[in-house]
Amino acid sequence: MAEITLVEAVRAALAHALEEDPSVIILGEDVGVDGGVFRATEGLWQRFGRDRVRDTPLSEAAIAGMAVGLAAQRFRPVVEIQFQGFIHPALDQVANHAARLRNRTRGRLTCPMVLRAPYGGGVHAPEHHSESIEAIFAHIPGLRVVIPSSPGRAYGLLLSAIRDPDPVVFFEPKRLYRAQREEVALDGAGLPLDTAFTLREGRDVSVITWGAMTRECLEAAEALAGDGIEAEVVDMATLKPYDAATLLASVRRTGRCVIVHEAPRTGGFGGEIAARIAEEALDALVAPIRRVCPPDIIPPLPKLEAAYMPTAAEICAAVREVMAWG
Amino acid sequence: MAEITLVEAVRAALAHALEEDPSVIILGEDVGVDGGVFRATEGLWQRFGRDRVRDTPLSEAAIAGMAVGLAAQRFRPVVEIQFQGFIHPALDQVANHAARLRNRTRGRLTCPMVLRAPYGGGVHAPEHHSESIEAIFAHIPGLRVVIPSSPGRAYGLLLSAIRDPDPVVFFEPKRLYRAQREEVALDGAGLPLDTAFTLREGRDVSVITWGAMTRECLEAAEALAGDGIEAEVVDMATLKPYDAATLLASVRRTGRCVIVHEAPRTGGFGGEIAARIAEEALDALVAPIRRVCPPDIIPPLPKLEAAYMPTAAEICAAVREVMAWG
Amino acid sequence: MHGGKEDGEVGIQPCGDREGSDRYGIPFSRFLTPDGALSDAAPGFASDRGELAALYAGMLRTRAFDAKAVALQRTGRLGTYASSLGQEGVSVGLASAMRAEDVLIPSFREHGAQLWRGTRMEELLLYWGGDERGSDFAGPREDFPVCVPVGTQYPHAVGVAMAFTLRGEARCAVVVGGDGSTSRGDFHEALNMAGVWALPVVFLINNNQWAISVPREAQTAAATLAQKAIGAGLPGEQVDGCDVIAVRDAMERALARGRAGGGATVIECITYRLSDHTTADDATRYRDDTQVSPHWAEEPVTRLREHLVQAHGWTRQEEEELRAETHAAVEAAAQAYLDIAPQPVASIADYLFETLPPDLKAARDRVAEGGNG
Amino acid sequence: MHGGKEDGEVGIQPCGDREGSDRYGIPFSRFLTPDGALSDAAPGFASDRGELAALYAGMLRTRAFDAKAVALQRTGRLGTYASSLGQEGVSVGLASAMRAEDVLIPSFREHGAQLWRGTRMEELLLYWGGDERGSDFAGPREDFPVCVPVGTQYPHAVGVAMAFTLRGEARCAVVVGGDGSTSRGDFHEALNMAGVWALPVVFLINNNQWAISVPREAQTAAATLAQKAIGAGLPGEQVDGCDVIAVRDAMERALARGRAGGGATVIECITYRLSDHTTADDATRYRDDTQVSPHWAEEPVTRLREHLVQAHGWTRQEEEELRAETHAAVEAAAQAYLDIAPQPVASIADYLFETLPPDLKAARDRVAEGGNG
Ligand SMILES: Cc1ncc(C[n+]2csc(CCOP(=O)(O)OP(=O)(O)O)c2C)c(N)n1
Ligand SMILES: Cc1ncc(C[n+]2csc(CCOP(=O)(O)OP(=O)(O)O)c2C)c(N)n1
Ligand SMILES: [Mg+2]
Ligand SMILES: [Mg+2]
Repeated sequence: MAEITLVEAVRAALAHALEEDPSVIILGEDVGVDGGVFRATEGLWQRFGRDRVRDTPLSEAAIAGMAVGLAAQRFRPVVEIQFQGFIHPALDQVANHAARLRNRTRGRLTCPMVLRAPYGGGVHAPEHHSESIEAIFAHIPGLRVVIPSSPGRAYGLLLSAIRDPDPVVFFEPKRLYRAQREEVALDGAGLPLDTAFTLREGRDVSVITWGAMTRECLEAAEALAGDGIEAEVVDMATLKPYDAATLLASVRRTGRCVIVHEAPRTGGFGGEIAARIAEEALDALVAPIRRVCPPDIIPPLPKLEAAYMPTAAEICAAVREVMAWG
Repeated sequence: MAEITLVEAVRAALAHALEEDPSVIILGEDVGVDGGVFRATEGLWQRFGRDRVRDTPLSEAAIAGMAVGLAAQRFRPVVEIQFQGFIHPALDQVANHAARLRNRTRGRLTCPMVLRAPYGGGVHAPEHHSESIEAIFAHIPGLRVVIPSSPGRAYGLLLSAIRDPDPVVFFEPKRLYRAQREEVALDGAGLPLDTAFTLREGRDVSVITWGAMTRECLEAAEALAGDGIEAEVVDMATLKPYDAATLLASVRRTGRCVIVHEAPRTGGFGGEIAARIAEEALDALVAPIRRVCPPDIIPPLPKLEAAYMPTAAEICAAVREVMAWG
Repeated sequence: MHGGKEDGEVGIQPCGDREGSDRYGIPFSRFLTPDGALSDAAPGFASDRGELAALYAGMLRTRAFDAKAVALQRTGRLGTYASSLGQEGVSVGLASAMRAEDVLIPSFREHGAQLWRGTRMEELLLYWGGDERGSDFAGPREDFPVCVPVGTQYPHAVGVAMAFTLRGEARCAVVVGGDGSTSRGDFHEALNMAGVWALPVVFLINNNQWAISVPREAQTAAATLAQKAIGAGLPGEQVDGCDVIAVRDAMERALARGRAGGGATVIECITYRLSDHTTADDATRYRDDTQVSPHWAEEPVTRLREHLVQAHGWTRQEEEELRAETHAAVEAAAQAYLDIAPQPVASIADYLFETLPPDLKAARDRVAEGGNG
Repeated sequence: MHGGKEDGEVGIQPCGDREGSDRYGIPFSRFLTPDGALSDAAPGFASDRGELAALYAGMLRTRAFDAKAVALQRTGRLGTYASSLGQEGVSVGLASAMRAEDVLIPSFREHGAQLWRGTRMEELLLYWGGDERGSDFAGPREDFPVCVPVGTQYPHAVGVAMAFTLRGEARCAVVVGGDGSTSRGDFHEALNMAGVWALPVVFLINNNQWAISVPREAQTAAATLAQKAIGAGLPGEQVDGCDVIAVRDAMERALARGRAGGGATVIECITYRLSDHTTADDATRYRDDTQVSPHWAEEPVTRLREHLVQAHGWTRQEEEELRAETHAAVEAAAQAYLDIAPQPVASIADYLFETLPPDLKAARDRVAEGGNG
């Protein structure tokens, strides 16, 4: 057991995967000697060598496309896109090739690749460095979208993502990279994909979230508990395919739902969650659903970022509002 | 007044815009002498010349990026991406530049560009030619997403999109390009953006849709009317920013909602619609919301395409199901 | 390094005294002239009657397959189809130089190469007929399926070649695209990556002079497409793509270099698209017959036949037998294609993941029962 | 066109007998040597004391601005910042050749060029301090703001230049990017488009040898970055980027060509990133001081000062006055920046559209009241 941060957990999972499976290779900008701009790959190049951990030219489209070629050749490339805001050129390869290769060839060629990228705001980063566009990926058929929210889940989910026979995008909340230390057994055990994690149980309201917002939600739940409101906090963890059973069971129990994400509202993945509830658990709802998320604006530069990111206080307010119903 | 098809309406709107505003220019692959692979720009190159209507190299990223440069220089580029399935490389420029230029520069530079692309299935097209990924664009702050569903709306909405001072993506349902003729006054009158169109009024259920699915929905409504079920059919037309007032008023009146789109379910824009209702009109709902859309699969090649596209029969079934409630 | 300013325009220095296509040092090769004469400098295989007859048969088959596919499309029994009429020399030339263990990453117009490598005609028809099973061909199992989004295939070759290198295998990735595809960023990113890592890739550009309606000269100001290699530090060369011998020779050299660890090569094959872009296109909208017809005098099939007749006594009987065989094979394949039982509807979901997640499994089962997912 | 096979390796023919960077005919120019000696071939402006003093002042100001910005970042009063230490010759050289009506499309490291063109120091600090108003500079109103997604700026220049051409204006678009940015597809797509339409664009590559931790030789196998022009049919050349005279001269020629309808040019300026990549980077993780220190002997500011002293009797007093002035200006700007009142919170929504749609208007008003949108 080691007390580690989320980014250290990512690194430990990568090291374990490199160790256990010679077909795993790591590629990306600055992942080599520099160890990645967030140090997620620190020491791996030194330990595993250039054939396993390789700096690429500055070519996001080709990085993703090359990974498809490697994966079709039975390697398991784990590629890093330095920031999610720079992932757009890779989308073509992800949507049109990686996510389709198995289906297009009826299983003849497959694409066991992982595309990692730090995402999200709250760290006073430069322009284009605070994006949270998981919803775009969660709409792509054939793709898995996984977002860890703690060191333990980062370790276990990343290992499972790498071992998965199909393509996974793995978005790491950079705000949590060093926010918290946790005991994690570095034993190579994966955590199940496609599974939500109930981070806190509660009978009154379901707070559904993922990524960095889990912290704000837990903080809000703590505060609400002081007022006798028991919020259940569910970390979806895998957005596609998502764990509808856990989601719906929670909402059926509580009858109330607040969804929290840091992506802008319209077209955010909160819509999917709300829709699913409105389809399959409407009868259980005693209050309207609430989404706590930024309006449809561009992540502001640091000076005004605080006005953008959802806070525990806002989550509390939304919960109190839905508690006033029914 | 002329009896024209949707693609003819697009062409008429483009011609009108070229005529009325010298800053309008058309760019894209094969938009020149060939008149576009769907003939949307037929005759325009001959009439307006190469400075106004220009074939580009096969470079989707640069086509979009060049349009940003032109727009910043006060031109109004109307660029065509040949099929929506090939739009991914343009997304970087759309999301990271076009949609942000005004905000980034606090209004100093603006981006009045339109990016047109035919989208959707049902025409037995080759691989990668049947995509319906409007939801991805509708999640981008600073962007307008407009989808016409009839010759008249194509004409009026495209003119308004071109005249709009901000960037618009304009997705044309290729299945409807020649499906229907309609009298359209080619008088240069625009139709309002950000506004839903109620295509058929009805008191029993709100059927919310856009693009090519409006036809299936109207067909379903017709069939349902035979059984005494009065379905209201609302064409959202602009998905971002969308007309929540019309949507919510309809659902408040009917108490039931079926959402229909041809994009795969998870993360589709139907989620947003459902979420909005669950937030703001939950009390009016007497039945669960239903989404009629394909499952999370890749648009199949033509032989199995029929099993993918939602049909009027499926819409009827969903409506009957929600009618059984409350 | 020189420290001064040039007189007059400073820019790229023309090298040597040659004009035009090889101004920047891009060699061009052709061994077989349009009238069927073979240069002395031709490679060894070009004097082997059997080899030439095989290449000829491969091209003839490609042409017959194309014609049949277009006919099937015209009669509603195939989807949109991209003919390779006039470009058979490229397809057959490139494939004939490859080894079975090499991997082909084709565009959507390399039927001839796919057939040469063992994909069956009925499989190709199945794909173009709109059935995913067509890409599950029994033939070269590691070859990529047809690539429709133009240019996106190039990075795949980088990955495939890197896999070979990592495993220490002497194999090459061969990726094919058109003149239009060279304007895509992916092309350059892939070239650059293959260059910097010295990977065994052959980038073969089938320059048929058109990208739908956009002619080669509206695609780029570069005098040759092969010179796009220079920016990636790669060797680039041009060959006459209507000369199957030159294509195969250039490919053999590039493959040998790749296998020997010498890295990637760009080969531009100059040919001409004699057909419409696809069956959905009408090329008369943007080019005249007068533009097209001179190119018929250069096309690769007749050219090689002329040479076979002139140099190897290819007989009318041989010709007729080959045509009859080819015809029979194509007809049999078309029939086999038409006879293939439809795939089960549920297969629209079956191959999304190795194991279907619950929601998708449920949707699949609903679809299987004829419902909406 | 030659019809035969070359002996030995067939590929790109080296042209001329020069080795290395100009093997494909890429000229290199430098007028001012590291020890301050000026070549006879130098352009006219290089003998004008006033011109040189202005260039020197511009570089000195850039360096002082950089140092202040880094200091502000280190003390928590600025966000992540990208210093241009050692590259002032590129920024000032390129900007000094431009006319006011040309348009600059910068990367994120061309502070010197932005300042020369009239963007104020406090405006740049505002941007790097995390305030959008910094990109609403009063200076060159049509210049683009800093571009963070590497390489995405290049296509903008194509559009800007096309606008000039369509309006018949004799203006140029100047777009700047780093060595790393040349690996991006956008770069090539933009070059190609500018080439085929003969647009007035200058593509200036600030080759500082590093893309964060990735050295130039791991970025591409091309011997020069300038030769990436060849694939687009454009002229490409290299200059010593630590020689502000050479940079300005190459720019002047390229701009004149562009204005005269001669099309686009690629200029690679060879320089060296003496600083960390940004204030968020620690370059000692991936490069030794022994690698860096030789480059201090080549840096552009001292080099020009040496020349001013040697050839133009630049005095200690002039130097001290200039330094004092520069220091005062930078300090004043920093203070002005720190004194700027915060923007209203609602401005996070105010500039999304010319007219805010209802939902956004409502969200804006909620934000203005301190709530969540
Ligand atoms: C990315 C992308 N953009 C556009 C298209 C539509 N399209 C199909 S083929 C083609 C022209 C391709 O030209 P070229 O690369 O020369 O290949 P050719 O068709 O001549 O074989 C175009 C524009 C596409 N398939 N993919
Ligand atoms: C598309 C994209 N990918 C990655 C990054 C992260 N990043 C910022 S600067 C940089 C290196 C750029 O190198 P170069 O082009 O040589 O410019 P320099 O920093 O040396 O000025 C990287 C990888 C980015 N900003 N954009
Ligand atoms: Mg072509
Ligand atoms: Mg650099």
